[in-house]
Amino acid sequence: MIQFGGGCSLLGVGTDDDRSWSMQDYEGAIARWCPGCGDHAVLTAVQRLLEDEQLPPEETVFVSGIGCSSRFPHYMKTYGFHGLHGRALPVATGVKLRRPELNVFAVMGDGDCCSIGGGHWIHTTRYNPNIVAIMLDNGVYGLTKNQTSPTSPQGLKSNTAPRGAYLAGMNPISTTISVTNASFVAQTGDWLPDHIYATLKKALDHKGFSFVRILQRCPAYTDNLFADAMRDPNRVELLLHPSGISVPDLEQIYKNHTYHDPADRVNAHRLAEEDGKFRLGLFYQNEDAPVYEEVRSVPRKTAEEKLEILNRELDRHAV
Amino acid sequence: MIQFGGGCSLLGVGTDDDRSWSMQDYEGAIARWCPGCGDHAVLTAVQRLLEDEQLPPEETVFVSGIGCSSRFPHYMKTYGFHGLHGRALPVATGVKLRRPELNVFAVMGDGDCCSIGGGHWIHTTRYNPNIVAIMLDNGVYGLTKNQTSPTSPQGLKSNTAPRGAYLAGMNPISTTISVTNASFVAQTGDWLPDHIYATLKKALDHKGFSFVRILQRCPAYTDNLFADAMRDPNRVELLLHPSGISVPDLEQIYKNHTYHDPADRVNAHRLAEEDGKFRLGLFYQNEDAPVYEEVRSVPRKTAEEKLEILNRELDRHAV
Amino acid sequence: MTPSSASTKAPAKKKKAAKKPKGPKVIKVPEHTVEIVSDSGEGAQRCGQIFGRVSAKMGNGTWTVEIIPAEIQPPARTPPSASGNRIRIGTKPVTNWGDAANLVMAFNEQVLLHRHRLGALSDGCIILIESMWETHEDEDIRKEWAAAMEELDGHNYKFVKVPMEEQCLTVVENPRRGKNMFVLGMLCWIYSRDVERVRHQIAHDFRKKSKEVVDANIALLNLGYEWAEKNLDFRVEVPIEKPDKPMVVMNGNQAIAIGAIASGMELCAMYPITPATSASHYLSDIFEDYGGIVHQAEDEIAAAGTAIGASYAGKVAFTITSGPGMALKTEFLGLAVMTEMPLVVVNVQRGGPSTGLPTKVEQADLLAAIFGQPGDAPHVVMAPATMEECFICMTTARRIAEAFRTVVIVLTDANLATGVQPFARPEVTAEWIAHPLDLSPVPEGTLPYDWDPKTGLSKRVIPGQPGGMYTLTGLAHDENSKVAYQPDINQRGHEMRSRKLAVLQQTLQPPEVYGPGKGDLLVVGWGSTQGAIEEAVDRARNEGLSVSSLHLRFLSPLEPGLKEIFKRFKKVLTIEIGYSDDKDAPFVTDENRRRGQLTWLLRAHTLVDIDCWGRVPGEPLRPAVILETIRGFMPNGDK
Amino acid sequence: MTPSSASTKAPAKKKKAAKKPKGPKVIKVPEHTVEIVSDSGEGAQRCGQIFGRVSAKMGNGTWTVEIIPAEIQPPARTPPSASGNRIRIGTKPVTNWGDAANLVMAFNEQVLLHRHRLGALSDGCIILIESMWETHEDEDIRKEWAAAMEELDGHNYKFVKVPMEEQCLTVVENPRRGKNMFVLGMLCWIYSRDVERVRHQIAHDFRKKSKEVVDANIALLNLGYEWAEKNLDFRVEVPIEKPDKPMVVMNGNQAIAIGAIASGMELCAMYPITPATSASHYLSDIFEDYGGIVHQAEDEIAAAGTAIGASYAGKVAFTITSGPGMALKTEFLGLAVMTEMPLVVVNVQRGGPSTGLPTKVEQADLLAAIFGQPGDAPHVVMAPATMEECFICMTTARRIAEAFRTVVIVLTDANLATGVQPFARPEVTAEWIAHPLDLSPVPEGTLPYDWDPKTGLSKRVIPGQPGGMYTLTGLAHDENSKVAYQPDINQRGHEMRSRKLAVLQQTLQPPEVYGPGKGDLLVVGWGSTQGAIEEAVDRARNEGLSVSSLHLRFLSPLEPGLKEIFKRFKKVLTIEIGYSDDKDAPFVTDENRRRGQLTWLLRAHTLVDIDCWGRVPGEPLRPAVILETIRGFMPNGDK
Ligand SMILES: Cc1ncc(C[n+]2csc(CCOP(=O)(O)OP(=O)(O)O)c2C)c(N)n1
Ligand SMILES: Cc1ncc(C[n+]2csc(CCOP(=O)(O)OP(=O)(O)O)c2C)c(N)n1
Ligand code: SF4
Ligand code: SF4
Ligand SMILES: [Mg+2]
Ligand SMILES: [Mg+2]
Repeated sequence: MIQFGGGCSLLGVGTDDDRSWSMQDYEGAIARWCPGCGDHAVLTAVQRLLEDEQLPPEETVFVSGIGCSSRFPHYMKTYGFHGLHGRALPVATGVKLRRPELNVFAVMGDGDCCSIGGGHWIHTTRYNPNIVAIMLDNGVYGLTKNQTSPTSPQGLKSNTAPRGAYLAGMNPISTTISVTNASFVAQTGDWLPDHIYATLKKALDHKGFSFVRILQRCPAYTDNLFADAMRDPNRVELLLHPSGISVPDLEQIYKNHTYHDPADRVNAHRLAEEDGKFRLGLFYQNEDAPVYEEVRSVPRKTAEEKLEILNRELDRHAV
Repeated sequence: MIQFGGGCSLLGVGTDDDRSWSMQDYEGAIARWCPGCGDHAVLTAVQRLLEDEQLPPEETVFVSGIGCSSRFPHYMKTYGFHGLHGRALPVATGVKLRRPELNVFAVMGDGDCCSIGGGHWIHTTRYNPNIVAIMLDNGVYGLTKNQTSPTSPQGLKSNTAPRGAYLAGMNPISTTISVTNASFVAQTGDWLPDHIYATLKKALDHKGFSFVRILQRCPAYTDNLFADAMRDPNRVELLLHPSGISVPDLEQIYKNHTYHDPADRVNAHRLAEEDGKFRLGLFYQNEDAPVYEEVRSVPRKTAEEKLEILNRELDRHAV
Repeated sequence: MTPSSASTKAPAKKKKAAKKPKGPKVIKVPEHTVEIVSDSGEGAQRCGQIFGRVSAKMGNGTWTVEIIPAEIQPPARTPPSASGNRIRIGTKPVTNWGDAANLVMAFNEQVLLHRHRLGALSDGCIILIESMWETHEDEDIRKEWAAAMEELDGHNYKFVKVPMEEQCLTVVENPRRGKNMFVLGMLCWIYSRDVERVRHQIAHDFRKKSKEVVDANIALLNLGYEWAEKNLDFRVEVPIEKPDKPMVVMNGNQAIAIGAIASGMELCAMYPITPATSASHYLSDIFEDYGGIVHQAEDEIAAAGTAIGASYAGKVAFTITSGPGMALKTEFLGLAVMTEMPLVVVNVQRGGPSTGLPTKVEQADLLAAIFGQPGDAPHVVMAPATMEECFICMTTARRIAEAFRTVVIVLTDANLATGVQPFARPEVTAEWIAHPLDLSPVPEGTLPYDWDPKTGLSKRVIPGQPGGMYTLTGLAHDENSKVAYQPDINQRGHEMRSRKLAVLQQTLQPPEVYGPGKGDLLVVGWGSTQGAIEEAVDRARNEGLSVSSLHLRFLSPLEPGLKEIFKRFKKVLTIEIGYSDDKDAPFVTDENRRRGQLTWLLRAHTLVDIDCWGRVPGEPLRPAVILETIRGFMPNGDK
Repeated sequence: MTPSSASTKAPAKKKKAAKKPKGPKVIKVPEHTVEIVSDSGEGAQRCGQIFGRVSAKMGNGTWTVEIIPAEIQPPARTPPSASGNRIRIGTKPVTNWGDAANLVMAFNEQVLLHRHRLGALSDGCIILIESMWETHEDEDIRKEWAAAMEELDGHNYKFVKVPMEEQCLTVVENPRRGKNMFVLGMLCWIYSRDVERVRHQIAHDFRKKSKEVVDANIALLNLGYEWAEKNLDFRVEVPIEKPDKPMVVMNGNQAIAIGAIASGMELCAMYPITPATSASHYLSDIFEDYGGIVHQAEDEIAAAGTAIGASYAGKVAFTITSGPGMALKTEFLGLAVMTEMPLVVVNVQRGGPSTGLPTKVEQADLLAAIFGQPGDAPHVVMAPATMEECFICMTTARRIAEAFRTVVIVLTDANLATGVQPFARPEVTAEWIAHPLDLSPVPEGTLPYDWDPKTGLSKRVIPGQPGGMYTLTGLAHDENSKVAYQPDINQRGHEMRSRKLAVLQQTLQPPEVYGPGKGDLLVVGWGSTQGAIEEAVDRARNEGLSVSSLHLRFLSPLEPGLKEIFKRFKKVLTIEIGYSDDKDAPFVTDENRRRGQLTWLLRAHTLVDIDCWGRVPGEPLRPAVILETIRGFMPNGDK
């Protein structure tokens, strides 16, 4: 059979580290979401975070699926992978598994993550790679123009449910918490930039799979989904704890505070499943859950060592 | 384009109801599982149940995926659908959706249900069709000869994890409970025929998606997975409650009793996630969860009525 | 006001207000092509859809095509923002979107530029354009306008500047939401559309909106009509020949949806995907009342599984999707073929590969539809060529699926899906929609695969039938559906499944050649390109070229007699909206050339040296482009 | 004891105990085929594997094939329970499993019957069989024995009854677990195998078991050896020609696994599926120590996604699966092609369609591999024909994937996967395994798809490279990876992706004809059938037939020069382990005939009227069957 020589001549070259990045350095193409789309606020918060953390753009990867929300990587000036609907997490896992040194973010929509991506969502939570997973939950299929999503509240009218959604919306927070090795589960809302920022910062600091659900307005189709929460601070409840997420100014506006220890898994379930309030904050965190790329880390051998192993293996089969 | 006439001449014919069925009437091909395989006990319990309930074989359908466990339908003398690996639930949903009068069972393996079928498992739990779902959990991939499954305990050696499973086994009970509209979640063990029977009876009586995890021995690959539980009654804990599952004789042998109200979702999570004991019984039940085929039930119109609607629709587009 | 040629300075000079003309001159033509283009969100599409439907309902031949931007929310006043509709109307039936527009309604000069650059405007095209930009307070905008006019100069475009915004402001405060109705009003006057019908259509389209909204839109419609009447000095008349038979007007996805109902199918399991979804939107609206169900599954795999489960338990069910969704259904299609499960799968093709061009037309899923499933999985693949056939083929598909116990894949595309065309109102009969389930007992030991050894056909047994209990399996099985690995049994199962296609093929008629049955060049196509190909072939023959065309509807099995037909022509050329290597491209040889998908199929089938031409423009082919291609590929041609 | 012809009565008369023979007669042959068959669970497979490996390591040409039952746990002493191994050894290299066995070790008469019915035993075959059943206390069993002997009568089988159980009981209490080693011992004596090597192999195979187990097995081995020595009066000698170069022995899946390592790939993402899984078992064992990872994903979709993610971020990764898993990867393959992601996909083909025959060989995923992805998705498909090529092709695949930024699908099958064959020890070099990641900075604005307009080739940029930041997308895109829907950009992207195949094709060599370059009949095959086809062709030529054969390794793009080669033969016939309609079947016409997959490909490619013969027996083709076919298809033949 033919043999191919060549390929590119490769020398591992490091990068000089006396560089610094401004917010603009993280800005990619101009965001093309609808005016007033909640995704804009998240994009800004993320860019702010990257600047504050001074993450080298070339060592940062945003992986997404397909959907309005999944256009996110195009609007960042980092490496990006705008892949298949529902499949952001397996790809992100592959990136992290072989390149643990990279900062990996996964951005998904609610249909993307919870519907077609449901299996990957559960299993990636269990693998617990050190990835920040952002689910932009607008309770609808935006890009395909208004179909019911698993998080659509019961009764919400859409093009596939003209008489209203048949089922109650699912609860991504509770389900994520229920998965073995779940290590970080938080919720925030797009209308609270500082809370988004604080939540994502906490998620980035966390070592493991940080699942962040962001309640996101879709002026085009679900404009009023969170109207109550925005109109009436009383509908919102902040989860507070020394080891939780705290945005002091907000605590003045939102007077419903619940003291919740993120280590308390059972109470996290209770808070996640109890109706009535929009709960924002850190539901659950477990810093001891094993991190997949560490569990699977392997020795980096030299070519010579590898050759030796390879020949030893061939010896075992030698005549 | 060509037009096809014909198809079979069809008259809806009822079935005479003065028939009765013995256990043998439910026996299909001879079961080909390994000697000592836990699946045998489940098969017997199911056949006993069908006899006691006198379910007409022709109105009963067993749907399965692919795996040792999924051979189940072949060993029943009812209608059966031995489909694709991981896809039993969507098929079962399709059957139930159009034929609500049929008794539908779905039999799956742990890899089948929780790994490749993960997304369907979550969503079918949410649709909540009136189906009895049996997951035969041997903590391993049996049919393909010993690979790690999502429920394999950490450290269990297999052909794909020769040094032992990398991750802790996932918790199907807790995750199922966490899903919106979850309506019935129970656990039993293959070495307790009466408990299997009582559990499946309860599941059959329940109107909605009854998820039953059966701890199943695989002498071929995971013979000792539940050895502790079988050797030492003290490792087992029975969940008891007036509205739960009760097998008086067993309560003598297994002295650890926990009084748990199946309506208490948060406590169900706690019991499901607390380590140390093999908990058997009914973790959660919600009889009020909407049942999918009822939510989606539609009027059965006559041909004339249908024609009329059809023509009305065409009129809307008429020139 | 009189249409005037554009020029960089001229416009600036023109006055915005217009003087009353003395009696409009009437341009009488057999056909006219209109485009309405705005920034996305300004509603040019809605305007175009109503204009198209009303034109069709009045009896004009009609074909519409949507103009869709790539971005969710492209920046206003930029070429990529162009969104709208092309409507080609004629006295005779119209079968495709034609070549270039004769009249354009442009909401700004940038979206106009976009269409101009794509060659969508005919030489001498009449352009009615929002005039506010020319004199906008923002200097940059004025500059952009001037630059655009310069670029547009030299094509004899006739400009009419219309103070759309200014006018609309007299009725609503947010003209961005109303201009489209104002423009619609103008079109109604220009083309003498039946305004009453238009009002009805508006009322219907906005039925879910408040009365205020409807009234406002009607007011804007009237305003546009009056403004045109007052200010325009020309009208366009496309004479109407009332069709002798009752007609209906709908787009391909609506035809698929109503066709599915007419076929008697009662369950559609789907997962949203462009451009297939609108069919299920429509179904979701009307199906329940009828007794049917649209199940939106968690993904395409589940959708296929649920449809299969429903078919297994009763009436044939169907699933509808597009490329990426088809890919996910691959495994379940294999199971359906293996278990001889009647199933209808509609694939509304879009641009590929992968996510590709989600809103655009392409015909490149052909081979994946036929050969995509691992193992030998014989099944039926058919492709409607018109909106009418979208309707008919659903019944045909369901009947074949049932009679042959097999999978039928229906390939349509984005062009058929969103295009609107009038066609003869189909006859619907009770026969198939009645069709109750046969739950009568069968004798003990009835074989679930009681194959006729010659035809491979068998009658299926359905849960509920006493005595028929069996377990279906995707493993190799005998006629009793028992798992069996013996060589002869596996061979037999393969034979029986394959044989059915041979039997079906023998029931098919050879396709009819369009034009003379012999000649220099035969153009072969399939799917939505029929109209454009035949129009090009007509023109070519008018030029004296000896060209005919052939259009295929069954791709698997192929219709009979193809080789005989091909032999009667010096050269055979396939034309597809799909990629194929051009023969003169670098490194491409006759040997390694990757030919069009239909070409592959027909070469293997007939051994005729069929040439091919394929493009992936993400838009329907234009007759003029096909004509050009025909000229180039004539046996005596230079290609 | 002397082998004796079977007869219904004769056996009953025979005595169980055996007398010492006077010096064995030695049957000296150039090759011999052995089968070991037992109830599944009795370990005939293990026995056969060791016998095969040792024979190969001693220098005999060797080819082994596993005999696998359909059920998990079929009932003991029934034909469907037959499990075991066929080992064909020769003085010269052996390239396939041959026709029929010359010697059989049968653990009971029912499994023997199974092989007999499948025509697996040669006329005059020597059969050593467990004798306990003949005189079993259970009368039914004795009856079954008698009936079997009756059925087996008349084929000159030479029976030797062996008191296996009785003997084993002298060493272990559960003979069911030990018979296989006893039988192995007998084989060692009969074929004069190097017992020391055998002990080593046993020690290795049971390395995870306790010392007791190993010792017990060795004891049984010795017992069998001594018993044979005492009681058999014949031995078989297959002379050994020591190969001049160093050799290795392994099965195809092991070759794939070590080949993957040698190619420098470091991540294998997979989901278990027969018959592919054993390759990842093997990798899981040795890969980590080497610095590689086997990631068992939650399903095949995730496996593909994780491999793609790993490739995107660094070295080329691969995924391995079989038919149903391939189906699930379809969508991700489309993405990989669209984004020009280097990726290696191994498909170990099994019987289809759907779940089909999970453990059996078939070659019917060819067209799905090439055309399965919706849209135009050009990529490479190659197929090794031997265990050695399984090893080599992994490096080739990885290099092509890298150099051409594309997907390479490697098609092997269950026959290669589980069959064991010796081959020249491959040279492994550091060049590719060294290959560090290039993370050097690239100039700002470096294009992620910097296509060479002629070749379509471009150098990829990897995360970590400063200045190279871009977002990859499965949507239509320009060379900057920006989403773009313009017709020309979409056309360009298609061209560039397709062009790479034309370029690759020009680097390929025409395949070599096996036998004369011209003649009456050319047999064309691909994959694991090479050995059987060439052996049949040799025999046919010895019969004076003018036959040659051609074996293809690249299926996409196809190797050059095929048409020229075909033209030099009166007739071209493809032979595949895959279904095709027989031309004389009911309703099947030359027009609607569904031909073999390779046939279809080659007809479209060359326009030569290629005929085909295909079967789906779920086992490798036998040279004798192919020879029979060749006779029938000779241009002057009756077919
Ligand atoms: C396999 C596949 N199925 C379906 C689609 C069509 N599709 C694109 S985005 C989308 C869902 C979008 O909703 P969501 O994930 O919530 O993201 P959003 O647009 O709301 O941000 C769908 C169904 C696709 N691109 N691929
Ligand atoms: C799509 C697909 N992937 C993989 C396989 C191979 N396969 C068959 S069964 C199985 C898993 C069996 O494990 P489990 O589901 O736990 O069932 P068990 O055999 O343990 O009862 C796998 C991976 C398949 N048949 N189809
Ligand atoms: S459709 Fe909704 S989610 Fe999508 S961009 Fe617009 S507002 Fe945002
Ligand atoms: S392998 Fe395990 S699960 Fe499968 S049949 Fe045998 S014992 Fe049961
Ligand atoms: Mg959404
Ligand atoms: Mg299992």
